[in-house]
Amino acid sequence: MATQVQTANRHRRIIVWSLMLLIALMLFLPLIPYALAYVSPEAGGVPNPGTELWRAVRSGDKGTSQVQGVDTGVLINEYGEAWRHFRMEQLIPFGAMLMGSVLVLIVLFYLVSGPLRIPGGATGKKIQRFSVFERTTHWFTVSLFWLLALTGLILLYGRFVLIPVLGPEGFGLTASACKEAHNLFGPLFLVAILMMLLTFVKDNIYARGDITWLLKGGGMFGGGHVSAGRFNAGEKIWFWIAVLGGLVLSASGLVLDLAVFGQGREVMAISHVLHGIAALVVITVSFGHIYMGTAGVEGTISSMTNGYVDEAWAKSHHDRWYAEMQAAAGDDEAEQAGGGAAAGVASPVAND
Amino acid sequence: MARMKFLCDAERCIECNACVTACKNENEVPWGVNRRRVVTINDGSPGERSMSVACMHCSDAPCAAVCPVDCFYTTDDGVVLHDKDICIGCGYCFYACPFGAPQFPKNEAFGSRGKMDKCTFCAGGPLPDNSPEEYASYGSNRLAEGKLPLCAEMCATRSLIAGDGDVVSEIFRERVTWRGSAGFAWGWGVAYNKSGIRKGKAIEGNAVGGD
Amino acid sequence: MFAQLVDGIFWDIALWVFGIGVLWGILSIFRVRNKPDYSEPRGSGTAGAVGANLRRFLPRTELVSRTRLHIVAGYLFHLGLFALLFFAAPHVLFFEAQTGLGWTPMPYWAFIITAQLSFLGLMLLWIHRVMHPVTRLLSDLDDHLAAILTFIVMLTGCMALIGEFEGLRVLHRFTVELLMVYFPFSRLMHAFMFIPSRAFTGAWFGRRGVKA
Amino acid sequence: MSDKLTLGMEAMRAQMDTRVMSYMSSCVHCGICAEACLFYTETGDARYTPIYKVEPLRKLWRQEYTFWGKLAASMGLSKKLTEEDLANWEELVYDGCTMCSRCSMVCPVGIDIAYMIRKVKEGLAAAGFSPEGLVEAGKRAVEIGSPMGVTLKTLDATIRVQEKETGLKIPMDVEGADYLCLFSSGEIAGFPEFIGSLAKIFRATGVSWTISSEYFEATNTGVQLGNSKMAATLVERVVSAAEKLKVKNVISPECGHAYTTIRWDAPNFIGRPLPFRVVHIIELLDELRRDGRLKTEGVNTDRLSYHDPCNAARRGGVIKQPRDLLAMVAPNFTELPETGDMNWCCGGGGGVSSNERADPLRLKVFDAKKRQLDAIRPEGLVTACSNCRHMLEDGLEENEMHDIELLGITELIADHLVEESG
Repeated sequence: MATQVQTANRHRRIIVWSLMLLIALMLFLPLIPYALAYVSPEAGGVPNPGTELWRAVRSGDKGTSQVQGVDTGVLINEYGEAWRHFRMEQLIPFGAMLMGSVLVLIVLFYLVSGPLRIPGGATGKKIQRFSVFERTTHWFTVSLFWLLALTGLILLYGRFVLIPVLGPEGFGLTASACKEAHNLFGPLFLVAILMMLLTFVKDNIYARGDITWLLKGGGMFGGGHVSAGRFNAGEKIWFWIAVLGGLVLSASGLVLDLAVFGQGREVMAISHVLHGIAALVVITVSFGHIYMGTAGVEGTISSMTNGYVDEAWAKSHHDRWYAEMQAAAGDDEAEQAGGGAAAGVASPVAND
Repeated sequence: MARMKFLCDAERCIECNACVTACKNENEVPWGVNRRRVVTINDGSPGERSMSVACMHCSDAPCAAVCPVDCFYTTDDGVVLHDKDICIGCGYCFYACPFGAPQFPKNEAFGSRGKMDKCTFCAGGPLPDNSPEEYASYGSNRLAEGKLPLCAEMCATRSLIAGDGDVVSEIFRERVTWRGSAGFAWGWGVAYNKSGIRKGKAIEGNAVGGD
Repeated sequence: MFAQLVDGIFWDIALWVFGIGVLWGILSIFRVRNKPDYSEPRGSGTAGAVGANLRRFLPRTELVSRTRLHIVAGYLFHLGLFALLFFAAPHVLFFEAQTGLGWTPMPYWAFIITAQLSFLGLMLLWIHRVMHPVTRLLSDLDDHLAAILTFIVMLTGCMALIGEFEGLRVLHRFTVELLMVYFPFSRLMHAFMFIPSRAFTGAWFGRRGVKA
Repeated sequence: MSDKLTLGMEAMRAQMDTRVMSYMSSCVHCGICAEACLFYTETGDARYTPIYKVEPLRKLWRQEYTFWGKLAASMGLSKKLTEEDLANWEELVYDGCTMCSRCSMVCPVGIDIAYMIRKVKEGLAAAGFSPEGLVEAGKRAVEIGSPMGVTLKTLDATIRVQEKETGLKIPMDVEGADYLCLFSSGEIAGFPEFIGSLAKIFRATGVSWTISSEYFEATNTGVQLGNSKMAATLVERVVSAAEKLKVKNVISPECGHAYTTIRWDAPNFIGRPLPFRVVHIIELLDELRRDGRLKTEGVNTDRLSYHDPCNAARRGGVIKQPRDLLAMVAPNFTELPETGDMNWCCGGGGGVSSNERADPLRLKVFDAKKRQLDAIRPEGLVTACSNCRHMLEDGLEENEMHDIELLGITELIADHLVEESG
C-alpha cells in the first residue's frame, strides 16, 4: 500500500510545517508594534501602561512593601520639599529677624525711656503679691521654658552659629545632648503649663478696664492713670500667649517626641511647623515679659523672688488689686480684733 | 569624575527582593534597618509595578539641606554620605527625603532612636577606606575596590542599574527605545524633579545592569 | 585621654572616696557614745527602731494638707532616682560589667517616664526650697550644691541617652564621679544616715511606748 | 573667745552623742518640721522652724565634728559659732519652743528635734542666756524646793483644807507606804482639789500612800532650763525622800514634764536606775480600773474631749489610759482632731509658762489649740497636766471661749467614785 504510506507522510509534513508556522507567527507577530515603533518612534501611539501610575505615585499614592516600617509603602514623600522650604527659608531667617529685632527694640526702649520708676518712691511697706506655690509654679515653668528654648534654639541655629565655634564633631555632641534633653524635658513643660493655667487663670480673665488699658498702651499714651486689677491687660495677653502657645508647643512636641505611634512624615512635618512658629512667638514675647519684670519696671522683680512688692508699686500699677487686698486685710484685722487675738504680737511675716 | 546613580526599571522589576537581601548581607546593617526596599504599586491589580528604592544620591540633596548638624557630604563620585560621628538621629533628613531613604536603628540598651543609616552606594563612609571601623559603621566600601553596589549586581532581571549616571542613562534610553514607549526613569535627576541642575555628559565610565 | 582618666583613675578615686567616706561617715558618728538609758522601758526599743524606720516612709496624715508639695515631689524624686540608678538599662549593663551581677532593667518607656517624674520632683523641690521662707532660711551652700549636682548628674545622664556619643557618656560618668566624691562630706549622706536617725528616735519613743 | 561662749560650747560639747551626730548628718533642711510646729504655723515666722532652733548646736557640730567644717574652720573660711548666736537663739529656744516633740513625730529622716533643743538649752543656760523668769524659778526650786516658792507650810495648809472638805485623813510621812505621791507647785497653788480627789480615790480603792514632808515637788526646772546638774540635784531629793519612806512606787501627779522627768529621765540624770517604780497618776488609776478596784457610778453627759499633755502622751506614752478612764464616766466623749501623739501643745510647756516674756507669743500660738477646739467645740476639756490646764485657762480666757469647761481627769473620776462601804 504505497499510496497509503505516501498520504501519511504528506499529512505528517503538513502538521509539522503548520506547527512551525504557528510558532513563527507567535514569535514574530508581537514584534510588529515594536518594529513599527522603531521605524517611526514619534508615531508610537502605544501608551506606557506605567505613565498614569507614576503620576499617581508622585502625588503620594501608597503601595506596599515587604519592608515593615513607617511610610515604607510611599515611594515619593510629597511634603518633604514644602517642609524643607519652610524650615530653611522661612522659619530660620524670619525667626532670627523677629527675635533680633524685638531684642534691639527693647534695648532701644530702655536706653531712651529708662526704667519705669515707682511714682513717689518706695514706701518700705510691703504687701504679698505671689504665694510660695505661685512662685514655685512660675519658676518651675521658667526653668523648663529656658531649658527647652535654649536646647531648641541650638538645634535650630547651631548649624550656622555653633559649628564655626565648636567644629562639626563638637557641635554634633552638643546637639545630641540638646536633642535628648529637649525630648526628655518637653513633656514636663505640659505639666508646668497646666500648673500655670490652674494657678493663674482666675486672675487672667478679661475684666472691665482692660480695653482702656490697652488703648492707653498701659499708660504710655493718653495721659492719666490707668487702672488695673491683679494683672493688667498686657500681662493677661502674655499669660494667654504663654499658655496657648505652651499648649500648642506641648501637643506638637509630643507628636514629634513620641514617634512610636506610627505617625507618618506628613503629621511630623505639620507638627514641626506648628512647633517652630509657636516656639519663636512665645520666646519673642517672653523677652518683653522679662524686660517688664526686671529692668523695665522698678520694684517688680521682688514679687517673684520673695513674693512681696512695695505698697506704692501696687497702688501705681495695680490699683484695683491693691484696694481689694487692703479690704481683705481690713476684714482680717476686724476679725482678729473681734476674736480678741493677741494684738501685741507683731506678725513677723511682713518683715521677711 | 563620574556621577553615580541608581536606576530601577519598573518594567523589569519582579519584586524578588534580592537587592534588599544582598544589601543587608553585604553591609550587615542592624536589625530593623533596610537601606533598600521594594515598593509594589497596585499590588494584584492590572498595571502592577514594583520598584526597588534606596537613597538616590540626589544633587542638591534635601537631607543635607535640613540637617541641623550638617553631617552630610557628597563625594567626588556624586555619592551622598553622612558622618555618623556627628549625626544626632533627629530624623529631619527622613522628613525631607523624597524617597524615605534615611533609616534609624533602635539602640538596644538605651532604646532611643539611634544615628541615621542609609544606602552609601556601597561607598562606605568618612573613615579610612575598607577599615574595620568603616565597615562597622557604614558597611562595605565596594567603590574603593573598584566595584559597584551589590544590589544592582545581584539583580536577576537587570532591572536595577547602578553606576555612572551617563552610562546608566544610555542603557535605559536604549531599552526605552526598544520598548517603543516613553519609559520613566524614576527618581532620576534632581530631587523633586527640579530641572536645570544636572546636565547630560558624554557617556563614559561603567555601570552594572547593562544588557 | 580625658575619657581614659574618667574611666580609669578618676573612677577608682571616686569609688574609694565614696566607699571609705561613707563608711567613715557612718562609723564616725559612733565615736561619741550614747549614754546608757537606765529608765525601765515600757515597750521594746528595738521594735520601735524598726517600726520607725518603716513608718517614716509614709507621711503623718495630720500633716498631709500642709506639705502636699513636699510629699508628691519628694516621692517622685526619691523613687524615681532609685529606679533610675538601679534599673535603667545602661546602668544595669554597667553594674553587670563591673560586678558580674545583672538583673532585668526597665523598658525604655518606663525609663523615660521615670526620668521625667524624678526631674519633676527634683525641680519642684529645689525651686520650692528657694521660694519658701522656711527652706530659704534653712538652706546653705551644701543644700544647693547637693541639689544642683544631682540635677547635673541626671541631666548629663539624659543627654547621653542616645548612647552613641562617647563624649557625653564620659561627661555623665565624670559628673557621677564628682557626686561620689562630694557625697560623703555632704548632706547627701542622709541617704544612709536616715536609717540610724530613725532607729534612734524610734527606739527612744519605743521604750516609752510611743510609735514614732 | 568670750567666757560665755566657752561655757556654752563646753556644755554643748558634753551633750554631743551618737544620736546628735546621726541627726545632724541626716537633716536635709526640708522644712517639714516647721509645718508641725505651732510657733511656725501660727506666726508664719520661718525662724521658729524647729530645726532652725538647734542651729547653735549644728554650728558647733559642723565646725568641730565634720570634715569640711573642720577644714573651713581651720582656714577661717566658715562662720564660727559666736556669743551673738547664743544670745540671738535664747528667745527662739526658750520662748519659741515648748519641747512638745510634735516636729519629732513628722521628720521624714526621723530626727528627734526636741531631743536636740534640750541640748541647745544646756549650752544657752551654761552661757547665761536663759530667760529671767525661768532662772528665778530654778533658784527657787533649788533653794525653797519649789519653782513657785510653795513651802511645806503652804502644803500643810492646803492639806488641812482638803482634809476638812473630804473628811479624810491625808497621810504624811508614812513609812513603808506603797505609793509616794509628788505634786507640782501649780497643783498645790491652783488645783488643790486634786489632793482631796486622790485621798478619796485611794481610800475607795484601798491604796496605801503617803506624802513626804522632806520633798514633795514633782516638777523639775533643771530640765526646762537645760541644766542637767540642777535636774540631778532635784531628782536626788525625790530619790532620797522615797528611800527614807521606803516606798516601792512614786506617783507623778497631773503634770506633763514632771512625769517625763521622773519616769524617763531621772535615772539618767543620776546615772543609776531608780530604786522605785514611777507611775503617772492616770497610769495608776487605769491599773486600778483594770484590776476592778476602781469603780464609778453616774456619768458626765457633757460632750467632753481630752487634751493630751505632750509630755504625758507623745513623750511619755500615756495615751490609751486616759481614754479608757474617760470611757467609764464620759459617754459623749469626742476626740479632738489631730489627737494622741499628734496633739497640739497648749503653748506653755518646756518652761515657757514660767517665762513671762513669752506670754504674748504663747497666747498668739494658742490659735493652733483654738482651731483644734473650734473644729468640735466640746463642752468640757479634760486634761492630765496642771500646767496645760493653766495654759488652757489662759488661752480660753484670751479668746473668750467661756463655753468650754476645763477638768482634771483625777477630779472627774473622784466625782463619780463608788464609795465602798467598809
